[in-house]
Amino acid sequence: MRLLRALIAAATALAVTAFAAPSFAADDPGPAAYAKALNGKRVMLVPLAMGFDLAQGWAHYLKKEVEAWGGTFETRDPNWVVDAGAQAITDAIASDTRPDVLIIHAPDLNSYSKLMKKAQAAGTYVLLVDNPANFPADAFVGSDWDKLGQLEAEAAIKGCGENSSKKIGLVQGDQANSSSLYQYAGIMKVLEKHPDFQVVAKPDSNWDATTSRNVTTTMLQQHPDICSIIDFWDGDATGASAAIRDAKLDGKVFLVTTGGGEKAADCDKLNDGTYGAVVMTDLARQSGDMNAIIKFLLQSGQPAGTSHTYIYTLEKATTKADLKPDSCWDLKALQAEAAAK
Amino acid sequence: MNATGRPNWRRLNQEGIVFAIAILLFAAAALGLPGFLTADNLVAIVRSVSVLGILALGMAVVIIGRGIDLSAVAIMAMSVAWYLQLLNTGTSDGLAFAYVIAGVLAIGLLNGFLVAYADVPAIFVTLATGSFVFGYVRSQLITQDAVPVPQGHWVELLGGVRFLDIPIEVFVFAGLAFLVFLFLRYTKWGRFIYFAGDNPVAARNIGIPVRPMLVLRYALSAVVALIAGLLTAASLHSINTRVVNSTLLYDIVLVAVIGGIGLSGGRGGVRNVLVGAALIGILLNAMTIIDIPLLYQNLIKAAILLGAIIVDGIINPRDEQTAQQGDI
Amino acid sequence: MTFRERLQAWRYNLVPDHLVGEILTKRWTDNAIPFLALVATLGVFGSIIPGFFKLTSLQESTRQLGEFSLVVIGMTVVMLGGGIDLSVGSIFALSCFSAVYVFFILEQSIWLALAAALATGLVFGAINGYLVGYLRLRAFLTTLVTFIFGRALFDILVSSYAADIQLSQASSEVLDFIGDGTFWGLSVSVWLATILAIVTHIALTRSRLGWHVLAVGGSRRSAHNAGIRVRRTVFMTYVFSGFCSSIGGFLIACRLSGAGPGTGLNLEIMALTAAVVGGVSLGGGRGSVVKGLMGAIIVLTMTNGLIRLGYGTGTNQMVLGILLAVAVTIDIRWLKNRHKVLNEVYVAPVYLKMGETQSAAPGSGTSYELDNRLSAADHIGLGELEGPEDVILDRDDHLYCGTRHGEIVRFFAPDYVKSEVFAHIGGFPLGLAFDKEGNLISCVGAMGLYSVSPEREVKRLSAETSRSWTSIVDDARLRDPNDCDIAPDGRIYFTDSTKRYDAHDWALDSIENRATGRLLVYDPKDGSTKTLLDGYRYTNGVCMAHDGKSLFFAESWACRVHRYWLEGPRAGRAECVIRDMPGYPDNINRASDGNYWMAWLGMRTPSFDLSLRHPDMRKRMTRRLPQDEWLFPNINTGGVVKFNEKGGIVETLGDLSGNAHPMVTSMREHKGYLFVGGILNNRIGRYKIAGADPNWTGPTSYWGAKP
Amino acid sequence: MEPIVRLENVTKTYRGVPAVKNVTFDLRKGEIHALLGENGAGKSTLTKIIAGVVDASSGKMFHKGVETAYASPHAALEAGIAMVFQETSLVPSMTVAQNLYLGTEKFLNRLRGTYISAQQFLQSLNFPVDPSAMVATLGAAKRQMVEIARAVHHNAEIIIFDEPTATLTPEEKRHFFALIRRLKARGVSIVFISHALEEALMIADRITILRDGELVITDETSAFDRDRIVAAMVGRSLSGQIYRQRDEAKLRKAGKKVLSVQDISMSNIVRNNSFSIFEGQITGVFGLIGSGRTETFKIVSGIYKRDFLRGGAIELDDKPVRYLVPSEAVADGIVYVTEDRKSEGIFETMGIAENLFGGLLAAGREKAWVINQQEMRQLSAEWTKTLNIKAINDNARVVELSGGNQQKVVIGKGLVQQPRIVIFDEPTRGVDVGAIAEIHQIINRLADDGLAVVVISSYLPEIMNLSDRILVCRQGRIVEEFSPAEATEEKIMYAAVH
Repeated sequence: MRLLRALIAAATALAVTAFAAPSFAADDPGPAAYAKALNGKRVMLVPLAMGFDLAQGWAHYLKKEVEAWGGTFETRDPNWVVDAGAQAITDAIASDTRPDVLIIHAPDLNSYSKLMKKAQAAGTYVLLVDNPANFPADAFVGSDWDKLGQLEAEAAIKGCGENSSKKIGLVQGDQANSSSLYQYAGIMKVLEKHPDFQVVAKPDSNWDATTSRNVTTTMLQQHPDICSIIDFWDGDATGASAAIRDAKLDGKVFLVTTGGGEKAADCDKLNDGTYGAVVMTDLARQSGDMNAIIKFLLQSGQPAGTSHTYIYTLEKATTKADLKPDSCWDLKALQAEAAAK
Repeated sequence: MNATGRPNWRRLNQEGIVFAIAILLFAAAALGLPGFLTADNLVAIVRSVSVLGILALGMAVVIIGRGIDLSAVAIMAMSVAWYLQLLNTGTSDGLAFAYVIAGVLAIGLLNGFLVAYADVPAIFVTLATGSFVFGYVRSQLITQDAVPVPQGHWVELLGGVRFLDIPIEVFVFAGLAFLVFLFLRYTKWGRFIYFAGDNPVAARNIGIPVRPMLVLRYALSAVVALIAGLLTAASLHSINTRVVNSTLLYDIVLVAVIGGIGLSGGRGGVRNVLVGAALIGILLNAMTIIDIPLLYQNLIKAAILLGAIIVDGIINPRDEQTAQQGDI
Repeated sequence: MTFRERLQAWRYNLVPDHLVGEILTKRWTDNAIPFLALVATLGVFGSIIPGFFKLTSLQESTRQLGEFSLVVIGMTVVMLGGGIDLSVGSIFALSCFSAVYVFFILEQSIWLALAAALATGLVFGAINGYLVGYLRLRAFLTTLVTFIFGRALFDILVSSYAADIQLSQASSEVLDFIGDGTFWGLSVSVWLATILAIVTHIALTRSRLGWHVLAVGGSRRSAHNAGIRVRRTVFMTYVFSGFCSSIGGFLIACRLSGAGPGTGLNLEIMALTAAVVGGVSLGGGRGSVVKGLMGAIIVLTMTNGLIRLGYGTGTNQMVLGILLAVAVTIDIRWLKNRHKVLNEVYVAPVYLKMGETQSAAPGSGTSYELDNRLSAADHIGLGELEGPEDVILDRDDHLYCGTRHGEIVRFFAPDYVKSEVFAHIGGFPLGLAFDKEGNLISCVGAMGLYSVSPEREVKRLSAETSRSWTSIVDDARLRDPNDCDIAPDGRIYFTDSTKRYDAHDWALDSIENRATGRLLVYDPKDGSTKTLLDGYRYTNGVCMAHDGKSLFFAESWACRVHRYWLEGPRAGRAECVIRDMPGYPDNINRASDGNYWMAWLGMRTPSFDLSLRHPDMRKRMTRRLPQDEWLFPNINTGGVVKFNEKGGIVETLGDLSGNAHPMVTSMREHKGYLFVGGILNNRIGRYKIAGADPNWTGPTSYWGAKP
Repeated sequence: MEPIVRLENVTKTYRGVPAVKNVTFDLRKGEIHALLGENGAGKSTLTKIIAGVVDASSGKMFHKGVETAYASPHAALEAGIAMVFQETSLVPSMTVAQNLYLGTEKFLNRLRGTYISAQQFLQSLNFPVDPSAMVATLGAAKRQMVEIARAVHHNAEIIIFDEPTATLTPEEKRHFFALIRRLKARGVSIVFISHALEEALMIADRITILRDGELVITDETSAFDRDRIVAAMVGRSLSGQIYRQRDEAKLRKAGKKVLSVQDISMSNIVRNNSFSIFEGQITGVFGLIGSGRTETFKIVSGIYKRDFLRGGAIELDDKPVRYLVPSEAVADGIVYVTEDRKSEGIFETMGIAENLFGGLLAAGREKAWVINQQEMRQLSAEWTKTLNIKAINDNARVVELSGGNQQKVVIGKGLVQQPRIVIFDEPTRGVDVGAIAEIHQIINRLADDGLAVVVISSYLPEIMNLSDRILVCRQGRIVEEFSPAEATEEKIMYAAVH
């Protein structure tokens, strides 16, 4: 049986080389160059942590693509500890298996700048994802947080409507993270254009749901007539929503937040009215951008640190009204897909 | 007041000082802040510290028995996360709950066993088990930092339960506080905790089952942590395991210790936890109303707490002759 | 020898059981468990991660280790002083910020940045120290609050200045070197951590400051009573911790060229974990810098290793938790039981088959046959004296002896009725000898070699010899100096009976019967002490031969006498001259007729000889029976033996009545009399020797006639 | 003769309670001055004032004629005053050598060098202590030696010994007395606080007696005898009342054999120990510290575990028992009253009532789960009366009581458990003379009531006075049994030492 199969395979191969190869191979050098440039290259993703939806989504799409073109894909999980992340990057650069592309999800504007410079010096392309940093990476792929803030503010204004109290509350993340600072700036830009709207309180949640709930509760007590709250991340917006629920203001306060567009985290919540609007990241497209720029960089032959490309993902505020079945991606499905392999 | 009619400052211990500060703050906020002295806000204050308070109750029981439980937060978050994960993957509710209760008890018993029978200091044991619980559940049992509560599950409904317009956490906190009070004050085993905390060797010698008691305390603390976790999940409709890396653990110890429960054991009770929780609750609420950014809140909180312990240090000085060894 | 007995001989003589006990007495065995954990961790990760041990990889990956170790050293010192410092992370972060602020925003030199970082750490540490040390607040609570305070301050500062720092154009080669460079293959942070660790280790174990810290941590009240300034010491530990953390903060500022909200986050719990894994005890007193460092390496290797291996969130906490629990549990059980184990295993008897001997029983007709002559001796100092081990007479015929109370008593000639305490030395003054200048040289049991001048001035000559590097116990310290004699050139030859037991535990040495006795020489010219011979079973009496070219020394538990050649063709070698005596030899002294007197402190018994062939039985005996029921050498009967240069037995004297001199440890001939001492006796005997030279004295024999 | 130290009208109050009242005391150069008095008479406080450990509330202190007040032990030490404390003041986690030099060490020390010089120094006092051993591993006697050596090492002109001989064996005591005679010969002034009157009479040049913080009398030793000292200490004549020889007729006969112990062993502390205990009489157990007497009875009462293999057998009422925890022994009616009140007897943050009630709760006879405060108060009132416990007020915490009353609380805590066998370990250590008599009465009453009573003591007169039979413990075993009628102190001591 086995012998037979081998014979057939050999015959087929012979036939292909004999007839097919000469006719096409000379025509298109693309696939060969592509394979040559990419084969065996290493790509490493260092997010803030692997434990949240976006990171897992990115990892899923990147892995799929990188392994398809014969590269190696790895992740490092610093679990929100900046020091551990820094060490992971340091180790990666110094190790025998130095990655050719390093995708970094920066915790703040500064911390990794020097390491990224080192990585580029060692010949590794550095790709920043989602969080901006004060560093000219080879490419940045992710949200324009300022724009994102504007979208949120617009959604909140729309959610409040014309006949409302026009009071808006913010639940910020913290005062250090760029995603929080830029969001705030964006929101304020829009609100300047609408002077009738005012921000009545802007506490920080420190990205923690319980804190978010506590500050929102107090906010609602002081200003029960708030028409909309913008919480800076869906990770802690559950707290704000709980506070709204507690205050029996469900439906009266329009909660706007932003998130990675995961089904359980965002679409389901939009669906059940927990959130009024969510500015969602289109994960598949963002990951696609990343894959494209990785492939570009690896083939470009340019030294690391030459180009400074910015690729902002197109985003929009989604409400229950414009929810479609494919508005969100499903982490469970991705995991199931990965498990099936 | 003593016989000469002068106020006896020596009587003013840390609990008294913290209580006085809490009252002062309360009075100041009531006068100066609009909307502070409303029924809703007062309820909100209590509720904001109820989970913290519940955890501190468990911690207090352990500390009174001359121990400490650094695994409380890990148990709180991870047990509930596992529970919700089991539910989300389709395990039946009863079975899932049975698993989780068994797991929680197992960790509590492990803590107790290592402290009681292997004579390993509590701080090491619970540091280790806390780390293990987080690590094991996070890496083996759940896939994401945050686990949502399934739609319509009783935990979600629990979060909406109101009685006299007061949320359920407040009742649970009050109820648990009362139960722990009764337990510590009026039951045999409760008294045993004080004996064991005051002088473990003497307690053993007069025939108190010191070691089983130790195991009991850690098991109790673990179960209390589970209750706190369920309440957290109930109000947020999900549980985020990142809380393990936060400073919540420090806050728990702080609430217990700032209220006057000595880390060297044998002293304090539920009242101290309530005083500590009151101070923290009032402080945070007032600062949020004033809309002080979180960064500055921590600074102010720390300054006030530091003031309280310094005043206590000055009024009740300890010297080399009276200091207990290992009383850190 | 039966096969079983041969097996026993091999088992007990070839297997070095005693090493187990000796190793356990060492303080460094405290580190055993953390060290094993360290080796295991490095081994596992080194073999799993390719290139883990590669130099370039290590250079980079150990930078963080250097910073972290600094923090752990500080934490360790605070913990040793009985406190805890939860604010290290905040100090670390604030120092990092100070450096960054000074360098990037104020654009000052890197050294000023370093100064700023150090100042921050010292001030913060001083605040902690003041609160905990001088105001005596509880460390845990206080540093917890200052930790929150410091963190809040740092967050505010970082968020206010983050943008400005990035805009700064400041740069410096020094900064890049500290952050990225290496010096002799290692990064600056590793060098700093190493130097600080060594300095701290030496300070803790050997310096005043370190002792004070350990004392305060071990027992506050005792330290106070001992006159230590407790508050200041506690204060200093926190300042030191602040100092260490600030260096760490400065280094990370250089490495990352910036400060972010994540700087130093959770560092306190990491540092605490590291110290605990290493085995530094909370509440003070126990631990060392080495332990802290081992903990630091284990913790970091593991966390980073697991991240490098791509394991997800949680795995490293899980593994760390397991390691922490296991390591600490084993460590604590180990420390708790170490002394029990030590008690069980320290005594490790060996096998010895004593040679056939001739009987000393009266009427046996052998040359060793004991008689009753000594019972006729006159007594000196009866009832006043306790334990005159050795006796000696000076040129003026005064009689000297040592006592159990560490005194040297002098009896006045001619009747030896009046006495006085000549000198107090302490210990057990055993062997005595006069040197040329008339100083009384004494081998003091448990102390060393002492000299007492005629003016009663006590001087220590020697208490240590060179250490032999193959020995596990520190054998430089003399434990049981026993007898001495002086060569014509003034060198003092003396014995140290055992390396394993203190003088008062001589019975244990006899039961163990291990050959650890030494012959040493003290050279008065340069004050040095050297070991000449080693490996005898309880070296005891020493006597210079009449010609001064060789000396005799006794090996008590083997019942042998050896001759050691000082000069001539066999110089430096020893030969056995008398073997298999029926008694245990003690001191040896010259006789007027050119022969030598030797004391028997006890007689061999068949039962003890048999027990020497059963080491297992002796071992069990020491564990299971109370000490007063142990079988050990019979010291109830003894005698005096005279032998000649060749080792031939000339005559034997004894006290069969058992009333006057049942056991004899020393004897001196002086002007026709034999003065007899015994360590368990309450008198000195004076026995008229028939036919002895009535003018012969020891000092004359050694140093010639009176000048 | 000009005194080297003179205290004039010194008073020291602790929280309003005077510990030393208006005392004028002087110490001459080169004398041995014994300071006697009951517990709480103010001896330690008085000497601590001299040594700078506590400062006087009022009064003056002159050192060599100059008025001074030392602010810390350190300052006193620099001025040449050293003190050996009653509670050991060594650091357990450090070596003997380090402890010896603590406070006077050089800036940098060579380790072997310190070991050698420490060894030389200790041995020069004939204290056989291994200088490289950790203090934590030493027994009480050796710790005491290190403590003494440390004081001597400072070369102080004045050395204060607070109960230095309590833990020493007779041989060690002789070395110690030889030492202080040598010190005296060197011109060192010595203050010697002791409980053992005989020692004071034997060694001291002068004796001062304190009572209730006041100085009763100071005189040459020759002016005292035992009775006069006791009378001065207690304020009334007690001689013969506490310690007297028992005569045969008054001895209690042995009742039923309740406890029989055969060949119990624990490590190398208790070795093959066998004895029996009978109802209705007091069995006195004499032994020096370290003889295994305490450990033996801690095994009996379940506090320690005997060796698992070849550990021997214990039979209670002819039934073999092996207790893993004390609560099992308590349930069987065996109660152990500890010798170490502070660290294993009392609950110091609690009051008398709670301490006593703790005993009742722990006995397990109380089936109810709920605490009855009423019952607690009743119990407390009843036992406070029975045992004559005196406290300043009802809420007084136990630490605030005197040694005697603390001891009564510890005893009461055991007696509420309704035991059948009561083991008293050093029942009157650190207890004032007045309370000793009361405690002895309590013990006698128990035996009269038919309980099996064991009294462990290293104070011979106490053993002689209380016991109906005397067991002597040495090297981990009971080696002799005496009847008090025929025993003499010499015989007992001989059995305990040889």
